[in-house]
Amino acid sequence: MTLWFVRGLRRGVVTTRYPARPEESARYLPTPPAFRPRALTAGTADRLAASCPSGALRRADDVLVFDVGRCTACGRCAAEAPHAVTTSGAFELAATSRSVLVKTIPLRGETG
Amino acid sequence: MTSELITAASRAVPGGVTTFQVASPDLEAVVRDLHGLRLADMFASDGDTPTLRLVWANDADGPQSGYVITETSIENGEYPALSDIAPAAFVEECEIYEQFGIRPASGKPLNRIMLPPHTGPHNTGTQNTGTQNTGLPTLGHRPPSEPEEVRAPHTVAGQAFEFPFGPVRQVGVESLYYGLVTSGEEVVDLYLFTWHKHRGLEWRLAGMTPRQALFLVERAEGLSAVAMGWAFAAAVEAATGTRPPAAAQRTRAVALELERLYNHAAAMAALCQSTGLSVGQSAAEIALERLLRLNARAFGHRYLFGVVDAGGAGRAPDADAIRADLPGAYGEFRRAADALLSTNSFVDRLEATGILTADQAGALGLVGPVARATGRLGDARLMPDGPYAGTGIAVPTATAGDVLARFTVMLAEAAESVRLIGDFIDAGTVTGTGPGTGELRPGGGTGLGWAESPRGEALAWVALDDEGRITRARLRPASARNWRGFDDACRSQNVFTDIPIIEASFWLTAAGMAR
Amino acid sequence: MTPLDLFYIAAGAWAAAAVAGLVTGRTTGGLRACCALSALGGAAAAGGGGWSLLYGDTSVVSAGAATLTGGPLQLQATSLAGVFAALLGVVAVAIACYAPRYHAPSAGTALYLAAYNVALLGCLAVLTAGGMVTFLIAWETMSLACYLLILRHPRDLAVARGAFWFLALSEAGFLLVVAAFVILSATTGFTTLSGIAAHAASVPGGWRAAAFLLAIVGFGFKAGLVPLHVWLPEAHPVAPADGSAFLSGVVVKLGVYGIALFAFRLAPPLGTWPGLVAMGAGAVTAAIGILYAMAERDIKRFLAYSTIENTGIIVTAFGAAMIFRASGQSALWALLLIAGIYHVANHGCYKTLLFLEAGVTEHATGTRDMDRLGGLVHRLPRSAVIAFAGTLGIAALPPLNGFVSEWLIFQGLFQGFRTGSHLTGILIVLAAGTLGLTGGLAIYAFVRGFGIPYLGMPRTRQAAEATEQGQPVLGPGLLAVACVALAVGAPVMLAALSRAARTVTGVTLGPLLLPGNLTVIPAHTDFAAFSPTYLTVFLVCALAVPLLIYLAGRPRAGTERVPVWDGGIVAFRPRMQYSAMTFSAPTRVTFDALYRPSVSVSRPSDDDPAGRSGPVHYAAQVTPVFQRYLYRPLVRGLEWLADLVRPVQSGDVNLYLLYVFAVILLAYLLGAV
Amino acid sequence: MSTEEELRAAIARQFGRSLHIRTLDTGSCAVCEQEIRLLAAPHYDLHRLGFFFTPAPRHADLLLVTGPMIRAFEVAARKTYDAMPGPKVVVAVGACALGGVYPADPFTHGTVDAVLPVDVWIPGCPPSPLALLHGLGVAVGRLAEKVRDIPFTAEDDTERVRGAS
Repeated sequence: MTLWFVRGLRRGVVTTRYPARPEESARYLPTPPAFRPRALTAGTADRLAASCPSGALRRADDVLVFDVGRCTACGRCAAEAPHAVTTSGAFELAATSRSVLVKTIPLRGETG
Repeated sequence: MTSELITAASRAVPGGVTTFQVASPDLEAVVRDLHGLRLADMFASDGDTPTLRLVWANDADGPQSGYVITETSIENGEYPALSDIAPAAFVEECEIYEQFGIRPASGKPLNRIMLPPHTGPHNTGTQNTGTQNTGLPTLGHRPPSEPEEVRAPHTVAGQAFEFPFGPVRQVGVESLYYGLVTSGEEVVDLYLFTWHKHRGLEWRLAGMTPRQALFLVERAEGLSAVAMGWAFAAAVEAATGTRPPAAAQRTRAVALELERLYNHAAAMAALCQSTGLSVGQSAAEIALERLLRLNARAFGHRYLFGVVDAGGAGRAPDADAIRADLPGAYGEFRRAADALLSTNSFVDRLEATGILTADQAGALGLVGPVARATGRLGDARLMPDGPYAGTGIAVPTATAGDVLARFTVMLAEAAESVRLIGDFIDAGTVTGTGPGTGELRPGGGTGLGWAESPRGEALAWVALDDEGRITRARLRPASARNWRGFDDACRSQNVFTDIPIIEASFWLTAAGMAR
Repeated sequence: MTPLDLFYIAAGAWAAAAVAGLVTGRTTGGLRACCALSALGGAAAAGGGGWSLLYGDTSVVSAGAATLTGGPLQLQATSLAGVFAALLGVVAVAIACYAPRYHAPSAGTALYLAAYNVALLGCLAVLTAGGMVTFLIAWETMSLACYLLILRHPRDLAVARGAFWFLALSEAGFLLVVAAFVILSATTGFTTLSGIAAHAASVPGGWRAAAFLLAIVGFGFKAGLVPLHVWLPEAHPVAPADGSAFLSGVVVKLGVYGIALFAFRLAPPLGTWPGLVAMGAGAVTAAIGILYAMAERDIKRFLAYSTIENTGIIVTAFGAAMIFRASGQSALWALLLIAGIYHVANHGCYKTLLFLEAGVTEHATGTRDMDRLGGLVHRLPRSAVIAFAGTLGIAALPPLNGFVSEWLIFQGLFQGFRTGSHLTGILIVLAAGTLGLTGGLAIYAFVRGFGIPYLGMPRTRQAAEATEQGQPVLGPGLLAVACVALAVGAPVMLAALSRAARTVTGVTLGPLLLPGNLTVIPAHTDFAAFSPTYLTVFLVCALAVPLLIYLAGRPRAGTERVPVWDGGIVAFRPRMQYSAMTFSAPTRVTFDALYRPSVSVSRPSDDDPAGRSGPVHYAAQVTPVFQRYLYRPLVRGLEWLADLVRPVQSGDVNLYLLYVFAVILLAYLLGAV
Repeated sequence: MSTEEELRAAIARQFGRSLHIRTLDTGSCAVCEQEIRLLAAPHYDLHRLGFFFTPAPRHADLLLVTGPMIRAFEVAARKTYDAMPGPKVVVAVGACALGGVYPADPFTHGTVDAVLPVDVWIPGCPPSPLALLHGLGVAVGRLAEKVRDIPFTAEDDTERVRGAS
């Protein structure tokens, strides 16, 4: 056991300070997409919705409804329309009510 | 006929797969002759007459390695009892009966594998009634079964009693039911139910496009997402005749080896936990976390979801990140392993625990480190026509067949993985999008795909219709194979406290078994 | 008016009951009448026994007409036999209350009841025999009657075998007993027991020791001393419940009585070593008895082995008493004698009770196999309560009676150092240690013996559908009351016993044992003391305290009832609870040298992976070592011998005439010499 | 303040300092379990925050539920929840549990809240240990819930979009 004791001392502390301090490694976590309303047209929205494997995206006539809860951050929407989609970088997504997780994104893109 | 099969089995084939039509009557003879090979999988697909497919693997380190598929169409709902010749077939016989209602000719009672006894408010992990009152869809015809025909795997008779364990077990592990049959002192028998986790994946995949399917296939067994996804993608590519670009293949390989690394680190942590060595667990978990962060940095996902894409690679590795972080992360792994191997109290618990013999492993068709620890050479990376072809990969094996042997095999594999990752990165990989990703060629067909997951060979078989939609997909993660060796390993000693250690050394998932 | 008169009444009642049973046993009314008579006899016998404790020994009276031997019966009521007689009476009453509901009226029942009452008569005669011939006749009568009552269903091979084991061993024992008596009467020249007792001191010690050894072996066959015990586990299960209750409750005790008779009345003064022999035999018997009980699934075999254990405890006490007597520690001698006799009474009560309840269980469920029972406490609540009382008693847990007698025995043994000799002291303490092990195992065994059949879930449909309708309760209930009385009334009982023991020991232990205020002291005030009565009262109160707290606190504490956490399976299955054999597995493994367990695990096929198709059958059998390695060779040898002498038996009349001639000639020659 | 806020305040009072966690797998792919195990690993060490894992629901205050709630597992899930003493918090973990992977069909309920009363939802496939830590903090009312104010629109878009709630 002394072996482990010495190992531990030499290893030092690796524990994160989160939530007191921000955690550096969070930068690399996959995060849900963020959308550029100006780049979103109805057609784009439909393509995004079709590309989403988890049904997190759907278009209700003039808005894109984004259910963060169902999003798996797979990045397929970003691959589908890189100009309209980037990553939000938000990983603190816990919600105390389900409806909070459903976002509506306006479609501001110039159609046609 | 059969002699032809043997020659085919021992001949290098482009693509590594040879398929034969076998008439139902002489299936038994064929199975006898192919018994030298490993029965890798067995499944049925529905049609006007259901078709039974047996996948045989020729485990060899050389050009003659490959797979042989025999196709047999079942007319009268019965086929020769294969599990009497090849015991490895038993689980699949049961599964096929549940799903298609066709059964081996011998009236031997079959177990319940996938479908729960019955859904609804009174479902239990242990009681048993016929399949016909599970309100669940099946892949083929509902079996015409009376309740007593599909029976609970074990009923305890005589003076032993069953120690019920699960399905809700200790913290942070999957739901799984053990029936530990004991006489009070010795482990008479041990069996498990996984139907609490059956998500009907093969049923869901029917009608999907390969890309949609991949999303679920990766989640069949999340801890081997890359391997399962790659096997499935390879099957689709074989079905459509797509040749994925070599760079994409290397990307997959890098992800696969990273997956192997973090799984072996997790297995090491689990071994320490099961032996009560918290300090070792912490050391292993430090390595594990660093490997997962490496995954996130390199591929954008801690568990490498979405790396494999049908026809190519969905994500590209950040080669610089890997070059930067892999040595450090693997250093943690290596140091923890060395410290463990020099901790006698730990090694003693592993030695001569949960022994499996090579014969058992062969009879049960076990794969992966579990089989290699018994001295069997079986590794899907040795199969032809992969990115590993030129790498001169070394497959470590051991002979003891106990937990320690599995552990040492895992450590050796980890070292080999690091070397391979280096080679592949230097050879060059590709980004997820743009040229070189590879696109799926249109059209249909059937194909077999494989990849060596951390737990062992993962297999997938798909049949696509002309629009390229899936008509039948068969997923066989390594977990679906290796659980069947678990009770034999547990019965090899009669110490209850060894069972968690053995489970950790198998490092399987209930999700993969249940799908 | 002496206790004998009460015994005459009892004898008359039982004789009448025997006849009545034979004649009217086919009808329910007749059955009732017979049992009523039997109960009356029991009451009289109990009264007589109790009285003779205080009365002392009566003079030997000759009663009855000429017997086979030409002489009249010689009868005497002694204090030593008093306890046994009282026990006989109580058991007889309890069984009489039990039998009418247990037996269906039939021809077989009629025969059975006749045999049973004759057996009662025989037992009474044994206990009141004043002469050796009378004793032997009574003993043989009892044995044969018992053989008949075991043979209730003679067509059944198992029954026949069990009965034959009993008969063979008791006959073997009988011969040795005869030899023992002959030695003493020949050397003393007396045939009355009192005469022998009075003049035994003049006989050379070797003869007396020989007589004692013959007696302990001879009576040991009846009492069930290892390795002479094999008939108990064979005969008890096959006899009717009340029959086996009678065997364990009384007949076995008569063997103990015989040993006591020789040890304390006829053979003494004896040296130390016969006492050591007796003590050793007792300790070994106790340990082996309980160990085999642990491995039994059949309730009645289990109880039979437990009877062997208790015999061992009693004989250990007697042996120690002999040692103390030889070393002049008369107080401890009297103490252990009393304690042993007390244990006789206790064991007679709760073992009878447990056998009767075993009969109830068998009637209600149709099986005696613990692993096919379970949950009976919900189906047979009254029986469960009664059986629990008996279990507490036999497990020697306070506040019941078993505790008192075993406490006294232990206290006596722990004072082995007072013998003066180190060796004997150590040996006595060793015996105490063995009894300690036995006591611990006994608790373990009876947790199992009560828990497996009565608690948990029913393991079979029969167990689930068991009903208490029409099951006898009064008889066992009576015995449960007796058990409690023997615990609470311990001081009274001990006072009576110490007075009775005076007739044998000559010391008045009363003040030493009972300094008043219901406290018991094991003969030496500096050693230990306790009060069974106060203990009982205290324990009952202590039990009441949490109950009161609960009742007081219940309204305020808001309780939420949720099912037991079971890991998420919907329902426990009966197969998920400890079975009798798995519960005792640790013992089986620890003592496998003694058990020689044979384990068999059978699967439909050993190469079906991921679950054998079909049930996995596990069975563990325990080899009855003595039957196999001692008796089987013995029987073989006898058969071989028989083959040798067969030619003599040719069937030729002339040859037989030649034999006669030769014998007469031999006799003349001897006479001439 | 609304009853929900009162409830949150009560939970914060009850569990603010120390809380015991029981996990429940209702059909996950084993990855969420791995992340939950890592919560106790040196890098995250949830014990420093007063959280502890307990195998017995009897001692648990909070239930971490992963997976799409397989119908065959429903009874076990209910029994686990019933076995917990009140007040208790249920946290649905991962996209499966929130309905992202499996629809409601003969095999699965699709979401956890179809069977258990969920108090906190943690998205992610899998939610990283950091996300889980944050979720646990939110569950006991120690950390503020952030997602309410995240619009999930890119920064270049000046005009903020109100959340649906």
